[in-house]
Amino acid sequence: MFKRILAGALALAVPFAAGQALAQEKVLKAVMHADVRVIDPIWTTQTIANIHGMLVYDTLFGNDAQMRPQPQMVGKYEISPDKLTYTFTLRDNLKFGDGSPVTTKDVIASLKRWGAKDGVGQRLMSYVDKMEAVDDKTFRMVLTKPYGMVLESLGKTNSSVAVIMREQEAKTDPQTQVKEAVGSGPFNFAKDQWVPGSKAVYVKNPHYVPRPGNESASSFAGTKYAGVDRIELVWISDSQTAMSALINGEIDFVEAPQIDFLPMLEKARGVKLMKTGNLDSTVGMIRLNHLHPPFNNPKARQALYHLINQEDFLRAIVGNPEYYKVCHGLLTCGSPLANDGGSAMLKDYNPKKALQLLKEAGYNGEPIVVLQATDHNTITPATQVLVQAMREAGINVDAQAMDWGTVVTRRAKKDPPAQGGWNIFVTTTGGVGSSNPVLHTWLGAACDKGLFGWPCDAKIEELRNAYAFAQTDEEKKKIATELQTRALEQVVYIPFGQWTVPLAYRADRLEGIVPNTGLAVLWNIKKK
Amino acid sequence: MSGAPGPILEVRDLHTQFSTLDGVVRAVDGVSFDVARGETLGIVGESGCGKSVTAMSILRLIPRETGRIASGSIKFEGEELTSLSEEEMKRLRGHRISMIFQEPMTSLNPVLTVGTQIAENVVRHLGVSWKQGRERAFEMLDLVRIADSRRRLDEYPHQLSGGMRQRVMIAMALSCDPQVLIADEPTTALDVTIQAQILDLMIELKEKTGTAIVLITHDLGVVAETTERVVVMYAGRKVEQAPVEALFEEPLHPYTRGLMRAIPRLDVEADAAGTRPRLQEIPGLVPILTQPIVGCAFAPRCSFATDRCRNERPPLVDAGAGHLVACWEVDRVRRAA
Amino acid sequence: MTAYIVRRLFATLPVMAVVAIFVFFLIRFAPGDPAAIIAGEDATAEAIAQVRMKLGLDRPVLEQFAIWSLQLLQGDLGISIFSNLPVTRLIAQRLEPTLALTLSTLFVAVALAVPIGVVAAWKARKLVDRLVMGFAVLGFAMPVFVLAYILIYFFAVQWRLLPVQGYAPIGEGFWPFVESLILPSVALGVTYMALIARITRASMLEVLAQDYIRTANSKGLATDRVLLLHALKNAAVPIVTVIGIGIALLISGVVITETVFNIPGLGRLTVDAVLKRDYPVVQGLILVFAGAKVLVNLVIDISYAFLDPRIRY
Amino acid sequence: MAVTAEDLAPDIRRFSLWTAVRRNPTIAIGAVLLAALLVIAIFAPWIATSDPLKIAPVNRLRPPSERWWFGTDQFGRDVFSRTVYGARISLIVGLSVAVISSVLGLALGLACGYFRRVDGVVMRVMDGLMAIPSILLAIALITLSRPGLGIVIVAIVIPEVPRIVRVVRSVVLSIRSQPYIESAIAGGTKNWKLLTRHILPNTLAPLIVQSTYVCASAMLIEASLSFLGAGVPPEVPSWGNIIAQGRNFFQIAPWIVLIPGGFLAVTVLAVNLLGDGLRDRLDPRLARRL
Repeated sequence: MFKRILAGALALAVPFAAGQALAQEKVLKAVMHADVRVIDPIWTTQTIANIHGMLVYDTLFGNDAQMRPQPQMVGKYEISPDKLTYTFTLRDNLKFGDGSPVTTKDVIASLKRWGAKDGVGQRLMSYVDKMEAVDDKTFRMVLTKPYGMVLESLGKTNSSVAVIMREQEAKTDPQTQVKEAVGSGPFNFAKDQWVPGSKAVYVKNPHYVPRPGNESASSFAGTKYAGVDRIELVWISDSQTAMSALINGEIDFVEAPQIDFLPMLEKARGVKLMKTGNLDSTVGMIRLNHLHPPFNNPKARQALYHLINQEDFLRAIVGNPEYYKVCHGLLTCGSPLANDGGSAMLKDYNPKKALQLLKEAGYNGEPIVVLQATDHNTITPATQVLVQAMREAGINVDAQAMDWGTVVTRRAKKDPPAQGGWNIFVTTTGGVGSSNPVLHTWLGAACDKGLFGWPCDAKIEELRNAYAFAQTDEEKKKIATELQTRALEQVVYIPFGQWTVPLAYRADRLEGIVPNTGLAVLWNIKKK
Repeated sequence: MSGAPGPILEVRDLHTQFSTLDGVVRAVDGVSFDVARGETLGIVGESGCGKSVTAMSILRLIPRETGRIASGSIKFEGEELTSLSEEEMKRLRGHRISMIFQEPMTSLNPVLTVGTQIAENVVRHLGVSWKQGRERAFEMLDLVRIADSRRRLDEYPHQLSGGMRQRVMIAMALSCDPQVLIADEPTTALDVTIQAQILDLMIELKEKTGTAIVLITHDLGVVAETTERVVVMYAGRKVEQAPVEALFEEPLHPYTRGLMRAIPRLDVEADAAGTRPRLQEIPGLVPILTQPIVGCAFAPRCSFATDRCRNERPPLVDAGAGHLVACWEVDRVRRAA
Repeated sequence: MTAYIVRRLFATLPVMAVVAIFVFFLIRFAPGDPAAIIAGEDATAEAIAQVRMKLGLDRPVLEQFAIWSLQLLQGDLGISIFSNLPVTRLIAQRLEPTLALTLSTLFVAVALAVPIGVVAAWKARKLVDRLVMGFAVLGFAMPVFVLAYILIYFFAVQWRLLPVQGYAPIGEGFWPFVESLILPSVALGVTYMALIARITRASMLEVLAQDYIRTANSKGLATDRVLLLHALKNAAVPIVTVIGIGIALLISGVVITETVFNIPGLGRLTVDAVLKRDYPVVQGLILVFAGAKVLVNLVIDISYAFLDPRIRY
Repeated sequence: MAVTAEDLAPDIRRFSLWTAVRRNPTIAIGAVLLAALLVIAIFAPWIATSDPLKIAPVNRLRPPSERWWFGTDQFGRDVFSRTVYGARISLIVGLSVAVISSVLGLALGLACGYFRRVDGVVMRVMDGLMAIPSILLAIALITLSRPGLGIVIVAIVIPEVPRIVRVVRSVVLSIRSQPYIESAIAGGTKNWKLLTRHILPNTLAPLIVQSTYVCASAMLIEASLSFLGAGVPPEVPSWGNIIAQGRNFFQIAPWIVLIPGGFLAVTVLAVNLLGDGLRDRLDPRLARRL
């Protein structure tokens, strides 16, 4: 056994030596909000996997900062007048990191896999009649109905981005992770240097072809290129350590500094903060399990609204009011569709009433299982505030402590809470996705097929569909208001506010950071 | 080396004290004696009487954290030892005054070879090379009649018998030709036949080298056989001093008499621990040395004691022919003989 | 001697066997179905069953144990549930920082603590001694993580003398390597130093009271020779024993130190694996750590023979 | 040296509190500190100035002041009250681990030292357990179950037991080889009588000393486990948890780490001092060795 380990250690020493030889190369050392553990951005919804994905892979379209889809891998495209047939032609000379050309076979296989796994993709695919290759570079997507959000879906910029993989990986069952991460994005994943739990390394992809014309970069749109030779995503779990390392110049970039440290970062020489976009980046959600008592009863779910004082949560998570906003709605406040349909219920903070309503809904003091993450910057304190509020109200809480990774595993269980299932977990989602009724998958109520908690309401799904086909802004707004009202009645989730975290970086070393709300992108960054 | 006549070692009014949680222990309480060149002086007394402390005081080996020489003078070849620096003292120890100890089993370092332990002394004091030191060690082992001495040099103490170890100790102590050898109970831990051999060896080597010996023992038999002059100590004080013949002919202090009566005969078997019975036959307890002793220290155990004995300390007086004794009732004691 | 070493090596086998058995069954008693964890976030029952079959989890426990042991003997520790990489690779990747940290701590702690203990014993009951003993008692009570944060705050954050976090492989240059190890080694080493200084002092005090030290002093030997050769060599066996016992302390401390200083070593791998319930990795790590500890004990045992001529084999 | 207080003055020592303290100041200091902590732990509800669990996000990260003696943490909880309640957890863990592992260790150690057949098997298992670093073993055991005070105690007990077994066993073996025990065995004295009359009393001194060290190390391990996120549930105000949750704010709110950290250090110190003192008193042979 030791021999093997020794051999492994020796093998490891080689890349170290190599690293020294290339000391002149430009290296970007960045600390993201999480560690890269899963290298398949389709298989998981984790944001970090998608940050990884956007380094390695490219997309057909990319939404810009105004959430308008712009072609990315696609050179030109045509939409038939009946809005049923989309014809896409890839840009010339697109190649994967291994040098092999990108063909429509790869594209179609990738879209199929994405469409089978991602909520937005599933919705799109439900209107797709067929996808067929015209030749190696051109393919056609034929719809059954004139679905209005084809390009927006392909260009989505939050979780489970529709990335294009090689066919051999794209053929992997969507429930199984791909084993290799080879894409046509600006960087190659250096899997041999990957130390899970410590760092993931990306090197410039020599085969990458950026969009010509030097289009200005905006969110996922525009010309993307590799600004440095090498990117190391260093994992520092302790946010204070990450901050100190940035101030000390040991790293160049911190994606999500803790808000309490922002004043110190502002003061630090060489360090700058940057807002990632116009919208608040993160939205907090308390998710209830609709499958099991007491929250299989809408009355019981609604009762919890009276327990939630958003200020308490936001203070505990964010602290500084400059960076947070109370939002009594399900569509991101500040976005065009934000409205106050059904909001009244959320504004009545009254713990006594909560317990009373809960009892009326048949709750008899059974333990409520709360999945309590212990290692998450925002979810951990939020859960603690929730548990405390529930206990104070007199609810019997069984708070089960575990790390966030385990919460992610546990929340998928549909078993009753007493048998390894759960009643409540807390999570967050991106502010960009949540501003669109269709992209906002947590708003869905597709029963078993939906996300954890499995809300089940035909009307909600109907309204989301209707939104996708709405033609005018007025119509969209009307549907959005109706949808939010219904979703709040059904309690698909309980919002507890929204906030934004600026990113921090060494302004004396880096330039050209592309802002993108919700999912940090590292292309175009140059090292001075 | 100054060839000045007179004693090689002069101890005057030595007070050595230890501080303990129960107070100050006056282990040596005003002792004086001389050692002449080439002489063998015996110091006898029960355990705890201060004889070992006296020896340690001469070499200034009293542990500094608890004990100190409170007053008095120790002159070696006319030089005052109590005022020497520690470094000067180190140059003296093992070189011009050396010492051997009671427990040959534990007095040699178990993790160093015999050769190293002898040679380091020579190297340290005579400034010779390690090779020469080793050669000297080899000679010394021969001198103390250890068979197969060449091989023994590389052996560890645990590979030697008790008698051999004491021979090694003697070899070590004499390796730099000291003027004074202090032997603290050198034979107590050995069995009877070995004891005699070691004593014979010491006397023989003394004749050869002219080293003066201070032999510290509780064993009057050993004193009688080996020494020329005897100092008897009790409770940190010298109570009697006489040439050996005079002492055995007519002991003048009641304590000395008590000791004489308790001499273990040489044919008595040693007990399990390897030591022969000590002198516990005198009734009563040794006084507590933390309390100031008024009068004669032996008074509580003395059958001759009077009120004067209990209240006034008897001075040392010359009872004739260099026979000193500290007793108010010498005359009565003499008559009782 | 060789025969003795071989014999002792064989004697470690039953210990390692016990560890292996323990580790195997420890994980079998774990709650939750490993297959479900491996299968992923929203796997179907069939998918889970498939994984279970693939991993052999559907077979009788004893058969599983036999298979696992066989793989173990071939140096195969299985595949990590979370990163899908072989456990041996994960461990190999993390070996260098941990070895560097423990060895540097070991070296620094021994190099400092032994002389400190010797001086304390030599100057027993003096100010130096009291300071040393005070340090030893405090050092033993100080939680490693509290000390680590204090060190980081002053040396890295306030005075900017040393890096806040991270590890620089020796391949990236000697000074960065040393720099990255200073604070973690100090934080990790204080408890260890306290332990060694304490035992050195106690052991030296006992030795200094021995007759042979009196003999050495009566020979007028220089103080350093008496302390460092005559006394220390005799005091060495208990000191070395404690240095060995302390290795266990170091291993436990490494888990915390690496977490605080963000060092990508086995300690952090352990914490991550345990919190993520990545059982194959946990199993592998326990085996490796136990193996290391057994090996250290062996080395210590053998070293006795060199320190004390009375010990014979 | 030839002369010591013991030789010269065997029977004049009178007992007095002051001499006892002077003779053995470590026991006194340890005992006083520990007594103070016990009082804090027992009377925590009266000493604490507010509910240790009460979240008040408005008051987060307040420095120590008249209102919050030890400041507040990132949830606005009162660090003073949490620290006071934390004494309970530490002492409960320390004491129960010490007691449980002593009892188990004693039973196993006696059995091993006394019954040859048990010895082989049990000692193999103990060697195996001892080969696993204790924190590692403890976190591995904790992950097998849901975190809770009970499981934390069990997880710390298991790696500590072998240490106690070893101590007890070695004492038993050395006593067993004494001639008077051998003759008692030959004379047909009953096993239980031998155990309770001769062997048990002799094991108590080293056992008590050892268990104080176990107690101290248990408190440190508990804190370490909490620090690593594998200890008692996060809302429980154990010192390790307070430190773990405050560590992220060390640079802006150092009191959250330093104050409970100080309490932990002092408590461990007190127990260690007590152990050292007891060892010097009860087991001089051991005292010389350590």
